[in-house]
Amino acid sequence: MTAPSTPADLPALRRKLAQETGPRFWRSLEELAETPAFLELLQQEFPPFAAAAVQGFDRRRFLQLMAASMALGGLTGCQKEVEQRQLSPYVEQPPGIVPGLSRHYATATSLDGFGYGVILRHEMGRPLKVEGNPDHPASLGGSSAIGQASILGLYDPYRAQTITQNGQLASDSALRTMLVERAAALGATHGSGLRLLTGAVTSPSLAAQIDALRKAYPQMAWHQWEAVDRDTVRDGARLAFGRVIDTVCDFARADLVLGIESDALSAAPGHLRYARDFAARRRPDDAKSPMSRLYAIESTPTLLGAKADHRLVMKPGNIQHALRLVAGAVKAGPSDWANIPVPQAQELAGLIADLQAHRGRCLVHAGRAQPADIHALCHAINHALDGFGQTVHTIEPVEALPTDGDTSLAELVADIEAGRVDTLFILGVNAAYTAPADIGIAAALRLVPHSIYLGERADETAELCHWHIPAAHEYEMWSDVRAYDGTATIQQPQVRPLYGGRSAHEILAMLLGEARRDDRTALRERWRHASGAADFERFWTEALRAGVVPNSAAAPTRVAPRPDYATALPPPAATAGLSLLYRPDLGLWDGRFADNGWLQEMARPFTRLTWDNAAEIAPATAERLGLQQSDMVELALDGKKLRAPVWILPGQAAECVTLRLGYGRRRAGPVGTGVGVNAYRLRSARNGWNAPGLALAKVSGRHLFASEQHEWLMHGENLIRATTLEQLHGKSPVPEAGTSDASLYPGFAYDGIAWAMSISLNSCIGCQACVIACQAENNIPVVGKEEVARGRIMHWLRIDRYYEGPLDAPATHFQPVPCMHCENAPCEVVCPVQATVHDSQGLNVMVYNRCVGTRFCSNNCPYKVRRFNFFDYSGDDPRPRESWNPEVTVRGRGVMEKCTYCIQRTRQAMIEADKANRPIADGEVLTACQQACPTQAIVFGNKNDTASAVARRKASALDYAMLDELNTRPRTSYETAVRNPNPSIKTS
Amino acid sequence: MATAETHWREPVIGPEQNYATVSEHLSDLVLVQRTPLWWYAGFGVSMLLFLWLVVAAVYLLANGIGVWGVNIPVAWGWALANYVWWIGIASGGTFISSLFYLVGADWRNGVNRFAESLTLFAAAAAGLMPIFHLGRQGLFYWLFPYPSVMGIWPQFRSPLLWDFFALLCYILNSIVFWYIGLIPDCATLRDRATTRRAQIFYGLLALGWRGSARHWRNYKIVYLVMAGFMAPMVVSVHSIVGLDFAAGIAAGWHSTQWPPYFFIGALYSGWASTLLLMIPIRRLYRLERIVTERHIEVIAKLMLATGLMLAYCYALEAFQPFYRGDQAERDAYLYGAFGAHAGSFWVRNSLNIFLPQLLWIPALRRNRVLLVLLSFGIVVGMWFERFNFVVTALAHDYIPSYWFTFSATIWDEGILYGSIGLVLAGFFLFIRLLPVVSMFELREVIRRKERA
Amino acid sequence: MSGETESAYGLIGAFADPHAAVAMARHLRRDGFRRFEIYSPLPLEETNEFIAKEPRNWLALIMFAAAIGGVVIGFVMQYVIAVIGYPINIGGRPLNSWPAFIPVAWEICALFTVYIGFAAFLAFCRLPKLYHPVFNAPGFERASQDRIFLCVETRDPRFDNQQLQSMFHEHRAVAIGEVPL
Amino acid sequence: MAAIFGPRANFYTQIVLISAGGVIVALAAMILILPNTGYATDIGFTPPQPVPFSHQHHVSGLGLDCRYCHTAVEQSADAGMPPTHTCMTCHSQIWTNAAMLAPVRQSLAEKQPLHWNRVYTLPDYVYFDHSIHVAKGIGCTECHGPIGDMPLTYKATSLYMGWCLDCHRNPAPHLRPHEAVFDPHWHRTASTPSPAQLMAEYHIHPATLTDCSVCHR
Repeated sequence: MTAPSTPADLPALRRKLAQETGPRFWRSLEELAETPAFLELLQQEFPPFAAAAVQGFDRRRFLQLMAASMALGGLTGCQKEVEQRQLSPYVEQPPGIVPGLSRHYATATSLDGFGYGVILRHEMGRPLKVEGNPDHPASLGGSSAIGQASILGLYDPYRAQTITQNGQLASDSALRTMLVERAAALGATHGSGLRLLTGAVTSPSLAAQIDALRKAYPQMAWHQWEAVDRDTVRDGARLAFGRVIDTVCDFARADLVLGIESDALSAAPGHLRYARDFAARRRPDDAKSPMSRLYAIESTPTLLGAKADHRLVMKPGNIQHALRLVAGAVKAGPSDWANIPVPQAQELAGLIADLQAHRGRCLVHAGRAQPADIHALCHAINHALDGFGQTVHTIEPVEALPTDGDTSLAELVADIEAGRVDTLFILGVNAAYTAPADIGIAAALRLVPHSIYLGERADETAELCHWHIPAAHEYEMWSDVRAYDGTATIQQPQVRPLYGGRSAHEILAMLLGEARRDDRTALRERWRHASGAADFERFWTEALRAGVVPNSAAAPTRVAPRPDYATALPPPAATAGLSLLYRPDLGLWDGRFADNGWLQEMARPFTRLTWDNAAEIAPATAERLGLQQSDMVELALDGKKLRAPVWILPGQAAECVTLRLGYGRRRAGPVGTGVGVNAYRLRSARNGWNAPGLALAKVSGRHLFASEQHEWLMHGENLIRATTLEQLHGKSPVPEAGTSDASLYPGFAYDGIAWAMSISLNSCIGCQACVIACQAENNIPVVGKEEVARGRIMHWLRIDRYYEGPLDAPATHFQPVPCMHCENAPCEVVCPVQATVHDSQGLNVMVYNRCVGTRFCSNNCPYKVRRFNFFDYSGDDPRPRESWNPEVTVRGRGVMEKCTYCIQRTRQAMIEADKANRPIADGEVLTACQQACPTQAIVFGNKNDTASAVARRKASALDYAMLDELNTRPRTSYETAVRNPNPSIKTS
Repeated sequence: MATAETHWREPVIGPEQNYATVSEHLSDLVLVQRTPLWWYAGFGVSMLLFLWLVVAAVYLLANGIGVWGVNIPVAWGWALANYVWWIGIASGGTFISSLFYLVGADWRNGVNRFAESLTLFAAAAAGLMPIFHLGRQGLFYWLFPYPSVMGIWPQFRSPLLWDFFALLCYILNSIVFWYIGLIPDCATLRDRATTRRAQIFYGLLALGWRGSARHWRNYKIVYLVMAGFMAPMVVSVHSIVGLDFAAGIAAGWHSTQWPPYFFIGALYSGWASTLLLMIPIRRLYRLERIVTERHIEVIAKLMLATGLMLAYCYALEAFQPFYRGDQAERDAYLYGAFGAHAGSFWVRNSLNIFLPQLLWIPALRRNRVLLVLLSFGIVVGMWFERFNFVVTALAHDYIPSYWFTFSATIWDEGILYGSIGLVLAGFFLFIRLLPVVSMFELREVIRRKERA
Repeated sequence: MSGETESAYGLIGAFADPHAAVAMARHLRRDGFRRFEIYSPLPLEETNEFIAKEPRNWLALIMFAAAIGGVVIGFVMQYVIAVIGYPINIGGRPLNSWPAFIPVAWEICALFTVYIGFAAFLAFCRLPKLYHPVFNAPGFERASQDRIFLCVETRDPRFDNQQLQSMFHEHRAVAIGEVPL
Repeated sequence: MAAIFGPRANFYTQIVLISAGGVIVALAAMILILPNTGYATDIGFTPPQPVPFSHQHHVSGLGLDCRYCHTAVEQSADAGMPPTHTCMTCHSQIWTNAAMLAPVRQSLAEKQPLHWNRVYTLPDYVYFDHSIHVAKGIGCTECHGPIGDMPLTYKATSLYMGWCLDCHRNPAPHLRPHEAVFDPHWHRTASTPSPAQLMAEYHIHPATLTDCSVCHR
């Protein structure tokens, strides 16, 4: 192969890249790498993108587009730069493109293999915003924080941009040559030395390609590894049914839900759909669907647990006992289970009675972090209570290769150590970082003669592989993916690979000798075959447009638990001593998103921490060990040690330490490297989720956390109003603080449109999707840990978290707080320059360029929703300029900003309606937060239109305004939180 | 030793003093005396401090106010505390010279020049703070109602705008009020000057003042009316500063008591800072026979009285939240007293209320060292009052999830200490170039004494 | 200096005691002198009676007018800006929030009063006027220190050097001299 | 003693006082006048262009409609600049060898866009929408001046916020019937509906047009 004659020093190049920003980079790159290989590489990498970038138009957009790639460089599009005075029209205008009008394209985004449909908004050919696909069963329009942030991942300038061989720049042709050579060599041995390591795969086309590969190389082996895997779920199914089965829950039909540390609202495949259905059953004033009741049994708080009417906090071992008790009581297991001694028997008795009372209408769901026997028990209980076919549906596994990741990876390592592996292809799995320490993949990788890594970034694995090929982002390639219920979506590229990434399909194709193969054609061929549609063109365009392949959902299968499953169950874990719980992070997942500033700076729902993970321990345990918030401790687990800061977490089970995965990256990129502590260093394949026998010792030093919220308790009742269904139904009235609109002043009349928002505290699950959606829509900069710690986070929308009741098992309340748009806005009165004023729709508008930065408005805002640019945050934000939303002003240093009710959207809608001389329809305008919300907690519209959803919400008796005694008359109001506890359970 | 009464009878000017002696003594300090070493020392130190201000300001303007400790919710920090503090110190002088002129108190003439000059420089320092604290300092002129091509204007409901006008007018008026008092004395200096440079310098300042009967008559009228306007103006200026907070709805700010509260505090720091500077200068310039025990006595008593008024304000401040029964307000007050910033709360109480009670005892009241120390304590204590007031209400507002604290950076400090340098430097220049006591007013005092 | 009275501005005498100077001034006026002036290092209430011209409260009146003008201008400015110039809904407050306009109106009032008053004062005193013949008078520098001077101008029809000299003497003038032009 | 200042000093004092007053007046005048001078408003600013395109020739001369080139003006915030292809629809037939048009041919040949210098620039915090203005009967020439008679395009209006407000406060006099919006030489005639009628027809409510949020987001 053609190794560069005088290779450029890539690490040095990366170091520069880490420091330099757009304009400077190009030059330094030249200086750095004047090598023939590099120049050849330029030829191949950049012209297509360069062309794409130049075909821009319009002042603001063109400006940002010009700055697009570091390759083009030279200009930066920040509003404060010198005025761009050029107009560059197309040479030939692409059909359908109207300058200045946005377009929408459907595709899907996936996590651990499972996808959900999304629609991307494009401005001048650039995808800028991700929205859930209303037509997709796994989304129904909702999206997750990670999904919302995926757009930033697409533009991340720190993604790998060059093929490297042994850390040195290599050219495309060099890569092809290598692949051809490997193919030939492997072909000779029927691929005996060939190994393929992927993550969970649901993509039919990728699976097909791998099958083809196995046919071509019969001796090869395919290994799979996901750090946050579903092994326990599959094992649970094996225990219960004797084979792997996927279950699909139907929360909409569940009157009673029991969550065993369930991730149904946060991480399980289909969690968006589950959240939507769940919330639909938690509307106290919805006559059609009575409010469901929710029990949760868990060791560490989950989003589902936070909504529970009864939340039982137990150690993992006790959970196993408790569930056996329940199973025994409902005839889902040996009857002798029914008298297992467990704590909180009184609540459990109530639960059991309730379960039996709701036969056929109850649902038990366990999170992936629960051991296999729990899952088996859940199946048994659901079956025993006639849940199957009602609230639970069983389908054939959606994954192409439902295999156990730990064993699979262990086999691979064994093969490598035995020298049986000659060529290893790693497709997008950062195994060197995420694999359990005791498997020792890192050491093994060095032994592989030929290792090729396809990854988005130059990460820990890339470092250990001979070849690193930049992977294309999901939005840059043709592919397909299946959802939790098997529904398939054809993923269409939203933009040409910005940094010359390759798709897995492409690599495999090369390996199969289909050189210069075109992913699109291949995909079409596959689907032409699979769909068997008479009119394929129609099928194809329709599938692409809708973002869903019609009736591709998996058919339900009829299965029943084996009668003797109980005997096969492993014994419950010991309940004595400290145990360490590993859990995926809501933002970083298994660490793959560590370089995503939005997700790093997203306040976690319970800890409200940003830029950190911590050893989360219960208050009781903290007292026992004499630990304070942010003390440093040393966690010791079978010989391995790790230092971590302490975070005291109410609602955490005593003697349990929760550590979130995904932090402490060594090579995540400038944003994520070195943030938090690396839980994988302790994790072992044996105890992937719950590790008993933890030793914890206080060590010297304290840690600086950057938490967005510093006070836990709610002082006074007027922030969050809560009641119970009983009280609501007449038995005792809703707590109602009387307010009078008496005023000396004549009020202003808002007789046209009066925008208003209503947020349901019953529906909000604290998933943070709205926060990230707002950040994406409104060009909100990332400020970094230090600034967050100094109280300068910029989020326009935050989700406050309050605790109520006992410290060890408190009730949790989530309250999204955007700008209240008060009609008597206190902020406006104190602004000396009319920078914040009212408009005729009653919006409290902020005119950035008029602001001189007195900050009196923020002082005078009782809700503290205003944010200030203490520094030039947006100027310092590393994201490329062309990824800003051109419809929203990018704020400079020294100006105040805040939630605008997405005024760019309302204004655009008003212009369109005005052009047609028609009124705006209800639901025509969705704010970014509303659109993202998986549970439809946020409703926005014209409150003067009595038929509108928001007007109806505000008419409800449950509607209240925060701090209404201040007579600010907020346009944003809340729906009182209503819980539905079991009357027979006396909560202490 | 003398009792309070005998002290009260102490003359406001030594019996042996006459027109000639006061003219000579006071003008020779400026014209004849060689610049003393302590002056160089004092001026040098002040300039160093001032340099610190320059550095801090440049750094601030270059990097934005993020260099300070301010945050959300505590968006106002030291800059605003400094501002309120300086404007408070600035109100003492004008108040002495205007109000006590109206009531015809003779002792006033010994100290008013002095106090007024302090007022001037303090007001200048105060004026800097609101500009520094803006997010976009360069655009402060948008607060001024000028016809812009944007067709948009200032917003006159904002207390900040009231403040902007109050401060601007106050500084402008104080300058005139101070200068008009200087004219006849400049004439004296002009006529006593021995060097040509001095003659021209003071000659220009004197505007050709001849002391003719017409001059004097117009002078008396205009000065009287000005005094009549300056007195209420001082009150209004600091009341408006109080309104900055009272008009806000932050828990702990939203109360009608702040205007008087702030004004009383202002006078308090005004008296204290006057004494603080007057006692040493009096000693160094040998002014014992002109600025007599009587003056010090009177101001000390004023200080005591004002201190008691302030104590009442503090009591009210503690009483009202509980009387009104608004939880957020209660929390805010308790937080101020026992929360993260409680230190400043107790410092202010001890320095402003507890310690000054020593002044009840005549002997201590007359101990000048102690007096200087107490005054210094009060000046410091007032700063802590302002700081505590500005920060705690913000740090502990209505929304618990947004309770936070404030921690200052060296750049906050630079601005504060630097501004002190600015004021002192100006003050040293004043005592070197102009008569520290109004000569012609002393002559009036002497004449009144003779007639009596 | 010469006894050439035509080349002189007037005859001036210095007094140690204000009463003496005033007594002489009264004497002069009895004798029908008009053009004489008293210079003193401090205001002397008695001397006001020798200033016949403009009613003494004009200056005060002007300042009062300035005060009224200040209030009116101050308020009207705010009203025009808030109600007519660019009416904007600010926090639901009425456009004409007159109570909020009072402070600024008052400050502007004070500003006008003081500055217009100062200007008027200078005008009435004919200041600034760096040069005046009387500055040429011998020893006049003490007029700003400890002596009261009385100067009779030669332009006065009844001016008579000898007679005035004697008059000064009888009123115990400590020094007498001519003021050269 | 000898006076410190001679008689001339008074004369100089007068001069100083008078000139000081003059300076103050001059400054005040400057604040009022300077921003409205051509220097500040850039009215008449005619940047050089790669091709000396003449609206006069194409619009008044040949009678092309504005929308022939600015295709997006009725749908989008941007009026739309014609792609090179649009120029070549005609210029592949006529003036095929004109040196003046070389850059256009080159652009098409090399697939590189023409880079026009902008004449009208709005700051990034101002959001102007062409489509709503033309939909509501605001003619091109209201802002772009006698564009139809410009041999070279120059800036015809100041684009000051105050200037925008003048029309947003009282749009009536600037309205025209739909069909006249793109007519560069339109003027009221007896048959034109009255401004009041047009206001009603277009449903324009000036009260809401001065909201800050109309232009600033």
